[in-house]
Amino acid sequence: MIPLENFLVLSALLFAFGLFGVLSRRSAILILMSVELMLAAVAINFIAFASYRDTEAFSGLVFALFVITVAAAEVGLALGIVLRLFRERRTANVDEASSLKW
Amino acid sequence: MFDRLPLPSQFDRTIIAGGTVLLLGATPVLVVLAALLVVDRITAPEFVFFLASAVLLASAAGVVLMKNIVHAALCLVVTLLGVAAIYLLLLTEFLALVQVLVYGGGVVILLLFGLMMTNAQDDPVVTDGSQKPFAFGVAALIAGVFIAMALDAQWGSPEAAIIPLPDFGARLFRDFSLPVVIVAVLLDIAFTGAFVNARRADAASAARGEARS
Amino acid sequence: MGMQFGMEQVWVLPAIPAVLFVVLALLNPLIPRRGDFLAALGMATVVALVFVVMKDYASVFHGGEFAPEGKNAFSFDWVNIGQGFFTIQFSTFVDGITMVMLPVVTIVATMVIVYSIGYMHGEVRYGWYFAVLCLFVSAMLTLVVAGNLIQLYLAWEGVGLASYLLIGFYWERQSAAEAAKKAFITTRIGDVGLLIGIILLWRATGTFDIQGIIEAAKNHEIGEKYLTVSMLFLFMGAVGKSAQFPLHVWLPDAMEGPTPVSALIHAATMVVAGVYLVARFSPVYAEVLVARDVILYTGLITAVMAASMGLVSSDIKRVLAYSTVSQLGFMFVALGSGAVTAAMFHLFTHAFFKALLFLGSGSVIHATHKQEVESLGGLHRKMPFTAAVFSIGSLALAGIPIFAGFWSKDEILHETLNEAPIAVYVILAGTAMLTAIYTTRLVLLTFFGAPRDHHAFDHAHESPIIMNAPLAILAVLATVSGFFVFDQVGKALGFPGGIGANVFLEHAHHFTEPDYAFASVATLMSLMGIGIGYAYWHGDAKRAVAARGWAPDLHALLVNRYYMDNLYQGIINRVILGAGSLIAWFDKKVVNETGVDGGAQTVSYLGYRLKFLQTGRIPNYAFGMALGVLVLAIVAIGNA
Amino acid sequence: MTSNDGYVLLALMLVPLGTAGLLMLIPSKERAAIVGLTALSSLSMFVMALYVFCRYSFSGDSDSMFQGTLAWTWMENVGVLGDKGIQLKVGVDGIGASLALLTGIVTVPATWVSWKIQNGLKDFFILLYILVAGVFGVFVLTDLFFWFLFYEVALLPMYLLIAVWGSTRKEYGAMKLMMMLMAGSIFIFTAIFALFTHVGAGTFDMEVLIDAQKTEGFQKTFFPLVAIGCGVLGAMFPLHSWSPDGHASAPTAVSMLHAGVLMKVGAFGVLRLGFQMMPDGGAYWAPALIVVGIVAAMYGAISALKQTDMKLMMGFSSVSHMGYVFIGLGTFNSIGWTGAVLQMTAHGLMTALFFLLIGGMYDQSHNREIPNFSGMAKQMPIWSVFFILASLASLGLPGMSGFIAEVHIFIGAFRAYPVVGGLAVLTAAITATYLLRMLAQAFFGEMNERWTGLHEITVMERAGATVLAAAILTLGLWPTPWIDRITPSIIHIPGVTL
Amino acid sequence: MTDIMGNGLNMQYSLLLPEILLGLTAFLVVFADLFSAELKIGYRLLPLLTVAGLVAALAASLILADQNSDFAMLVTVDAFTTFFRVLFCAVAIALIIGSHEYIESHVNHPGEFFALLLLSTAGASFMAGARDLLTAYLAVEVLSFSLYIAVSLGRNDPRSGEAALKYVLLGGVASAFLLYGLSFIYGVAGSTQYATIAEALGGDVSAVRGELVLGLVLIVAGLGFKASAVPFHMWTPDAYEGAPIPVTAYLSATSKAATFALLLRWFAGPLLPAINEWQWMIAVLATATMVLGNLVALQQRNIKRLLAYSSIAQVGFMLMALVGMSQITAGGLLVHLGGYLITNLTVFIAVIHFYNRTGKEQISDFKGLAQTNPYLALVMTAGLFSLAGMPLLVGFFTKFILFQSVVEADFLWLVVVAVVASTISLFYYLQVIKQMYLYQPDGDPARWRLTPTGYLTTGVLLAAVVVLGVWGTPLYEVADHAAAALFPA
Repeated sequence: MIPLENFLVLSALLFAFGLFGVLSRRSAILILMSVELMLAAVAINFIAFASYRDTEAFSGLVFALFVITVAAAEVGLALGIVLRLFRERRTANVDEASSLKW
Repeated sequence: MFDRLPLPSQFDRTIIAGGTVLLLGATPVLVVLAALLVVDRITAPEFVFFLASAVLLASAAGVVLMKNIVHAALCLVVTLLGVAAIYLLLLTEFLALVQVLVYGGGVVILLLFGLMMTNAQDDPVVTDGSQKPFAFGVAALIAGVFIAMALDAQWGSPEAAIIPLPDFGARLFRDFSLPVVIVAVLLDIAFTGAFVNARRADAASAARGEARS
Repeated sequence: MGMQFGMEQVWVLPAIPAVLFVVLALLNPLIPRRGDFLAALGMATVVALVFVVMKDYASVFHGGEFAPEGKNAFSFDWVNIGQGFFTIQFSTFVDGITMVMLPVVTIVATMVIVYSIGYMHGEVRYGWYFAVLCLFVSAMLTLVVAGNLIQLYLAWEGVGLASYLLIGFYWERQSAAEAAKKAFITTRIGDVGLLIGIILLWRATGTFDIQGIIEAAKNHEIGEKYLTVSMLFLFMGAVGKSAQFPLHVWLPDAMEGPTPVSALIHAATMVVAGVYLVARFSPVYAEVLVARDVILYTGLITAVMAASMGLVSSDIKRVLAYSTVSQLGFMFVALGSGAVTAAMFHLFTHAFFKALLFLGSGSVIHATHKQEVESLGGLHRKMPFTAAVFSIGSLALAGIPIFAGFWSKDEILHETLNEAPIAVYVILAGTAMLTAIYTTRLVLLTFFGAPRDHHAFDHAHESPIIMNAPLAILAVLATVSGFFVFDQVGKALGFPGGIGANVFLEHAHHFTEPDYAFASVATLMSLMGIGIGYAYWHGDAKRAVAARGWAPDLHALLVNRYYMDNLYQGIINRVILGAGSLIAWFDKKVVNETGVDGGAQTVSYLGYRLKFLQTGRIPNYAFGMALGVLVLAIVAIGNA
Repeated sequence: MTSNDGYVLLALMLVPLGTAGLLMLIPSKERAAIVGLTALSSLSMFVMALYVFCRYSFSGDSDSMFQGTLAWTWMENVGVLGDKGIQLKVGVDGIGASLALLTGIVTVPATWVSWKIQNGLKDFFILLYILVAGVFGVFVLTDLFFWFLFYEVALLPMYLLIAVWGSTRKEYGAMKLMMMLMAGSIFIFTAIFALFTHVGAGTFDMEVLIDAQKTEGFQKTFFPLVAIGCGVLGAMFPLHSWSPDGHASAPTAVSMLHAGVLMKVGAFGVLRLGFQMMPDGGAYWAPALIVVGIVAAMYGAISALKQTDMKLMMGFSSVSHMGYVFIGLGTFNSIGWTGAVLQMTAHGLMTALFFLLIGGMYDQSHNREIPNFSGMAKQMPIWSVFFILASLASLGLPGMSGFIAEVHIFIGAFRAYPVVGGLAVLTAAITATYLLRMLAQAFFGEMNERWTGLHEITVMERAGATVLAAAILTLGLWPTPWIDRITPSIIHIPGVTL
Repeated sequence: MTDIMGNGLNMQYSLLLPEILLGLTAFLVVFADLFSAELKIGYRLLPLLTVAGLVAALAASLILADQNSDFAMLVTVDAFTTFFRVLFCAVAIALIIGSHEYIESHVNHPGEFFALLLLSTAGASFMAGARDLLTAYLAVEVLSFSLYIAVSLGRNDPRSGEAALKYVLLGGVASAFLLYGLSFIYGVAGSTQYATIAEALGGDVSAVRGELVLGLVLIVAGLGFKASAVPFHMWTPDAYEGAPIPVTAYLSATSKAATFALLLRWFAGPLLPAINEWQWMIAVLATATMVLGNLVALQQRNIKRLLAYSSIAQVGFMLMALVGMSQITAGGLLVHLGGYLITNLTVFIAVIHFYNRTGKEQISDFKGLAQTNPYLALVMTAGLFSLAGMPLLVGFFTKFILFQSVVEADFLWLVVVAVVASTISLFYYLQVIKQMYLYQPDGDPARWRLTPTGYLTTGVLLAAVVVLGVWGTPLYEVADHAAAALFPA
């Protein structure tokens, strides 16, 4: 059987990949994708814990389902905002969306 | 709008090239894993796990590293499918299904649309921010810390259990009925959000103004 | 009150002028003649009351035995902390010393006020002038009847205030304003010592009551060194007030005030407060001989220095001022020799003849509007009466027998010879001769010889009767007051034992006839002085002018008052104002701009730097968050 | 004093607050109504303060430290608070009564001279009366929460009062003053919190806090916080920086109240919060306080020598005089403390008079530089007489208020540290120097023709000056009523030597 | 009904009446807006409807105040929940009445806006009431999603979109952090139920376990983002500045309060046994937040940005209460939260009305307001002074109580930092007051008046600021009661 730790390590790596994407990318949409990676890592965690440590109530599974749902919704919402920004500024580059500062 | 969509040929090229790369990259991993499996160092589920993990992580790396936006998006598809595979390994077919449907079918398409609609150039190449090296450092450290902390734990060696779908359904729609309602509202909100932003504000106002007058 | 009035009611004496001050100061415009007659009448009343008090005092004074207990019953608590732990009890105390001071103060004051009616006629602030005079008299009387040191200090500062106001009476003149300031600050330095002395004495005895402190000191309840230090501090007050070296510099400048004021305050009364104070504490000073020596030599230095400066001064009032300083020096020499009686006696006579001299010079100034001797001369022809009374005063000052000054100065010289090193006597006698010299010079230059300023001379005229009458009375007193030294006179007046026994009860000093041998030496010195003075300054004073050439440096030294004013001015400018500048700079630059403003600016600058963390870029923000998580996690690992 | 008199104490705070409230309802245009209301209000405050002062019984039979105690529960048995947690509790001791009287006296002329303000008279009075309410509150409240609340209330209006109605560098002065005083509150805040927690009675009642046991270590730690915090308001060196600039830029009435009364709140805080609550800490730190006091006294006096702006000079003079107060407190004996409280009153009166007079002149001349003036006594004799009187009081002339206070402080200092006493006496001579220099320069000598257009100060200013001068002379000549009230309160404080 | 574990489930829907009412009203508003042309209804009906719904919800909350029950082990209805329900409804009511003119002219899609406001209020009250991580998480997202959108609703203001983008992207990252942390807590405890987690953590507190600490770090980070704690605050100033002003107000009020409600629920409940693991984190965050917030606020020129930093600084103060977690500090925090919300709304509504009139939002634009509208200047001044913690205003009282309660928990040093920071804050509040009172107006010096609703809201809020400042007893008692619900005896 696969040990729980394997899943945790995998999710940590996936999370870190996502974080790296958030920190290094300039395109709003790519940042959004990276966030999706982080959320996927979270879902893996929840499911892993549910399967291994909460086999009777498996709330984690439900949680993961909701995480997936919310993540999807978030993509939709964020895309709307990106589109709006693009319409106003002709760019989806987050570095150029920096008129608000200091 | 359609002028900004990538050409089908480009798609083809991408898929073919990507598949080739994937195959070339996966083959050695596959070979090593197969060898390990053969010598009984790993079990069959582990074989699948490692294979899926390798694909998943490689494509995740693609998502965050690819210069070409479309390539990155396609890598995301692979990643999410890999995640679905992991779900399967965790014995939750239902969630794997949801993952494939929601992500593979919905989110990625949405993202692709978004990409195309927001990319003014024909050449969808993106540049990364100047803090990339630091980002790499931080991400690496975070991964290290997370892994260290996760492994620090005394999890014991629990066995994964199969959760029957009916039980899951009961749990979801009976015990967690309220969250289901809430999440419905949430989706509604998200829809509203997408709607109000994607629609032209002036158009909306104009419509309202006409309605009022 | 009349029948009962006595020593218990002595508080009434200062109260009358105090009330007059309030009335005159506040209601001045409403009173006819601005209240000058009220002041004069009030003072006359006080003089009368003084005699009543003296009669009462004489009645309890039997054959040198004086029992003041029960006769000084007036007292009340001004301050009382901790049920009597710390009290300031206002009380009056009357003894022989008071009995000398009271008539001096009140009589001279009365004379001066009457004289002023003529002298100050037509001045602006005429009423205010009399009001302040009343304030002065009130404070001075409080000073001499005070039974308590705080009360004494109160009065001490009160006379200082009056002096300040009167020196600065012509405040439109910058010089008058400066002189008033100088007088106040200089005496204030002395007062610092006085207050410290008072507090030190309280610290040792727990009381401010003068008699209590004297008792304690006599009973050796206070350590000798402590007592010495305390008494020296106390003496500092006297040095300031009585214009002794090195704080004498204010008195010549104080001549900026109206001349009658100089007569009253800066000759007869206030400046002798220091003498009074030391005399009052003489039983204590008798216990601390070091302090007494300090007094002696301070007096000696002052006497010589002031006399020498009087020799060259060209201002008629300044000469008199130096003379006053010098004579006060004589008194302190006496006190330092332990001759309290002699000191008080000289105080007594000096008050009258010096007041006379000042008022006389006032008449001259009134008539000529000049006070530079270079502009005067030959006035005896125009002002014979003034010249006569002025000469009487001068003879008294010079120490010619019959006149009052002779008797008292003789007493001092006599005591000095007995009680102090012989050198002191020699120097003091020499100073007496100097006195005669500058006195002669003053009289000659003012009243004799040829007029040097014809304009002034032509306008000169004899003063009105209201000014001359006080002069006459003072001239009489300047002549006869010396006779009080004789027991016979005292007995005739109702003071058995005479003034000698009266003043200093414990070692009654009986004086029935002069020591002719000693007196003739002194007289000879004085006559020599007059002779020298005549030789140099009669006529057109050729020798005096020639004499300047002998030792120009010495002359310059004297004219420049031993450069002490310059020295003080230098100290004030360089040291005190320098310190002021330094601290003001420190406060502005270091405390305020660096400390306070700098602190504020640093905070603000921090904000300025920190705000640039807010770059406006999403990846940067996310980076911050990630860093936050990383740091927290790493620290958490470290903690584990 | 009975507890019924507690209503008067309460009224002392509520009348100015109520006046401020009523003023809000009056239209700005109704100047007559504003003047009438403030006249009535200030006078009634004075009468009440005098009543409190007179009614305070010093015969010594009451065991309680405070008289006229009256309490209303505000909040209890909730959260951090236990029984009697926070009460609106009034009561005075002799010190409070004396200082309340001072406030009552100064408020009257401060009101009178402000009537000539043209812009925003109503707003000015609203803020001024809030300030006055704060000051009265501090003197009569015996619950620490409300005490501190009113302490801050007294500071709150200061910024606008100075910045709007002030002169010269008003924005700078106002901001500096406000920030420094608030920074001072940090320390007080901290000390109050610590005290409450340390005592652990769940109440801010001062009587409980005073009586409670506090460890020596606690007291030694937190006394300095109170001393610093309140010391800022008391212009304690080196935290005095706000004082000269603040005073220089404040409008007349604010300078009067601030220098006259508010600075005393600082010293009062050191007494009440510091010495009364933490006597052991006070005893431990008293030498430090006395050193700070003497340094401040000399420092202020010497700086004042070189100041040319009259108000700046008075600002530094205040630093110097407040230095005496701290010397008095640092002596830790009853004489010095009596002197300190007397000095608060004395300085309050004379400095109010100073600022009134300077303001009266500045309103006409818009100049305060001493070298620009000369012979002013000719042009403005009444003004000059009052000014000279104030100067004389300031330099400690006997018969005026300053002397009696200073002499107590000197004596107290001599009891504790003779050297300090000696230096303090010397400082009094320096004080005389700068004041007399100013008088000789500005008031005497030949008239400067530039100022022939100046008029005598207004009738209201004269009246106000008369009130203050009368108070100065009364205190100077007959300090007994004050001392009788102050000393019994001081002797209640544990550890104070006679 | 029982759940899968055999626990009894209380499915009494009436317990959720306020949220249900809010939800229904939201849909009603959207429909009304959608068919406004057909139904011939004007804009005015929308705020009316919204307020009516909110009032109903508020009333329902009060009716349910005495209930001490839970819904399906997901939502607790107790004094704590009620406190926040009432607070959130009240905030929304005040905000809508105070800013409906602004919303009409400066906000896109007012109907949707009102609906979002209603739904987010419901979300916020679920955050306060949740007793299961899942409910809490979804509630957080409901509130966050609504706010992402609300921020983006600024009309003709490009800053609005940018602000929304920053908020939504960083919010996603923060959500990921939070969820990752939650997953570990879930992993450690094996349950998402607060009570079960508390039991699980309570068993073994001696051993420091990496996975627990990791979970805590990430939860702190995630909620730190929602609460704007340094260094997770960086979205705050930008979002505040870019958002329409009522949204800014809402962000600084309801969003913040809801986050603290959640923090209190978690740190006083399931996570309390692990206090030694998280206490220092909160302390560090609190210190950094107070210091940075106040320092940077000194340099701001835009009133919204200034208020953003000011609210960051306030978060620092509130976090202190979590450090020394006890019923006393929780009570102190609730008191301060109440006072802060009232004060903050006062200021924001004043700013909204100022903007309605002038269309300006730089601090220097407030020049001479004391002349052109002395009433509004007074309201602003009172509000700012209250924020600075000046006496006779509610800010003084609540801050005093909060700080005292933290000292009571032996964190004197933290309070000292807080008081210093609070003093610095006075400086920048005074800068605004200075503009209003010291200078002449730049433009038209004519006097102007507020709208009637403007007078109503500012008047009521000002009265609350003053009255609670002078007599804060009821607030404290209610807060204390609510805090007691967190710590069942």
